[in-house]
Amino acid sequence: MAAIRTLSLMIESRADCIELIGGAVHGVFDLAPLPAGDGTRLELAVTEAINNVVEHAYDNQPGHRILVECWLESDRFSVLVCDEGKAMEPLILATARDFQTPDPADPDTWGNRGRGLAIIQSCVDTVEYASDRDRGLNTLKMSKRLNQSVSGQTDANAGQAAVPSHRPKSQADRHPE
Amino acid sequence: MAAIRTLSLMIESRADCIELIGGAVHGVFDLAPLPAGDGTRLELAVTEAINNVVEHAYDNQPGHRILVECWLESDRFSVLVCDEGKAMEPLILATARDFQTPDPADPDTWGNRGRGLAIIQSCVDTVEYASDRDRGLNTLKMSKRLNQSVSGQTDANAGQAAVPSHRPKSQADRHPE
Amino acid sequence: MILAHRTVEGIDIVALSGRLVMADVPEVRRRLLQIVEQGSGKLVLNLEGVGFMDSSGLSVLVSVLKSARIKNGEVVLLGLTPIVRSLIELTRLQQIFEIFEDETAALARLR
Amino acid sequence: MILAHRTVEGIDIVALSGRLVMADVPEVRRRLLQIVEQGSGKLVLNLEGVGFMDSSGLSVLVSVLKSARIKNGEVVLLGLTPIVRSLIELTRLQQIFEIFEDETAALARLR
Ligand SMILES: Nc1ncnc2c1ncn2[C@@H]1O[C@H](COP(=O)(O)OP(=O)(O)O)[C@@H](O)[C@H]1O
Ligand SMILES: Nc1ncnc2c1ncn2[C@@H]1O[C@H](COP(=O)(O)OP(=O)(O)O)[C@@H](O)[C@H]1O
Repeated sequence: MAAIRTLSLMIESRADCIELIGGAVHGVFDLAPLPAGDGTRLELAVTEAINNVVEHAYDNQPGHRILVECWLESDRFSVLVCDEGKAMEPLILATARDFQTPDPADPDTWGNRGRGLAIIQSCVDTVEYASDRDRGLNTLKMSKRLNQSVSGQTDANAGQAAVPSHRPKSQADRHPE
Repeated sequence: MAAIRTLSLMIESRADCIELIGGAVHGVFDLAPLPAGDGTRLELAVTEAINNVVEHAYDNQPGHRILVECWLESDRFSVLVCDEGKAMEPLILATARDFQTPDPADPDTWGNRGRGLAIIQSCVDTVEYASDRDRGLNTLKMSKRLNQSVSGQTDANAGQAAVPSHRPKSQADRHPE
Repeated sequence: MILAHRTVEGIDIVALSGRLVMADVPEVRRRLLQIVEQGSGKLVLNLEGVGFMDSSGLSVLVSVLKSARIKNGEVVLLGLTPIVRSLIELTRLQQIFEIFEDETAALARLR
Repeated sequence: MILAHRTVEGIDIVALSGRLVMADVPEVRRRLLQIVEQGSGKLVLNLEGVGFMDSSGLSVLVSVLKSARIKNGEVVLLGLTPIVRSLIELTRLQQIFEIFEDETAALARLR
């Protein structure tokens, strides 16, 4: 009964920093002997989630924090992407899988947008979104089941204290809602 | 002139969490097309540094924070490992390369300890240690030169605000000095 | 992201390599649109060296196809890595892009 | 960390695979010391499957060698991956461990 293991990560809301989180999550995933493609798909899901935060939650403005937590359990790998920006409209996530099939004859259906959430949903097993208006914190939680264990192998660290959190405090000034 | 890119990471002071940082740093390093062995050597240096924090700065006690920052520049990859625990004695780092060569005839020279800092020094180009007693924060900084660029390729993100910091505030109660 | 460009019998061949993600999009889009604009509009995009791509990279492919079609050109894709192939299949973009394994076949299609 | 144990003509052969880092040390040390204690003290440690190791993993190797020597046994290493090889060379532990590429040679040494 290994304890859950948590890694917290943070970048600034800049497009050129997004891949640092993607690479880091991929690297953590690779600690476990799992099929190689799985790490890339998780990296893709996390990248799309952070692209959305940079573009939509923070309107492409640098200087804001993007916080990510990886939770490793023996049978599950979860990634939480948190922002202190504009919340996503309810229902968007629920309808994301229904995106338009492009019609070769009609370039208007080819679209440049609206693929990110569908990609996330196809790369992980569960996706949930929650917006805590009091704290001004939005969280997208993605979770992937694991076939093999990635948890620690020894009992040397049983009975830990709670994991310290560096989740941001509410910052109402950055939260237009 | 790409801006420096920063990734901040945090784990709890638990042996089973150490590899989460090692894996993450390895994954970030792998974003750049560099020789594969280099990522493993950087992972080794970071692992040894965090082992030391868990064992020596925090005396194997869980519940404390270990903060790591990766700084990516076009020609350099730096990793800072920060703790709020017991500081390392001055001079230890300076003399770390002079560890004993084991004598096959004398098991007392085989030692079980004192290899971590020497390994770190062999895996990266520069190692510096600083202890800020006012803030109760110790920092080991490791830096590796890169032959190829790992920085962002576009100018789309020039002129950023300063990277927000989640370095811990001074926590004198955790700092016995 | 590295971009290598050559021209064979009026057909532009561009090989992308590295990662094609949001931070690279403005630069890569600009350079590909310029190649389409200045050339015949017939373009082979070799993605063999693209180890990672996200949906913003897909949007570049779509922009380039649109601008090629406007001048009666065509864009075909060559050499998809597993992650790029699954991205394209998931978003059903194989409906609008022809995909080849082999440069000779891709060039024959555009001649 | 996975540990596979078999015995050939009184010589213990243990294959480690996975990562050997500080979190694994108590368990792996305990199991290896038990094998040395209960067996002949002659041990081949196959490290072919060890993709990552740190200095705490080295300390396990040294402990096991010490306990084998106490009962006039010997520990030899087999199949070092690049990172394990550079760890051992850097810390000059090849002075006290014989290293083999081949199981037959390792067994011959201990017979
Ligand atoms: N993190 C987010 N914060 C706020 N709004 C979001 C967020 N993620 C997605 N959205 C909204 O959902 C829509 C669909 O997102 P997505 O499927 O990723 O496609 P795209 O980003 O290309 O528009 C976005 O246009 C935006 O309005
Ligand atoms: N982060 C640290 N904080 C406090 N003391 C440290 C730290 N790192 C190393 N030391 C001191 O330096 C010594 C040598 O460290 P090292 O070379 O890693 O070997 P080992 O950890 O096996 O003793 C340690 O025994 C400890 O006294």
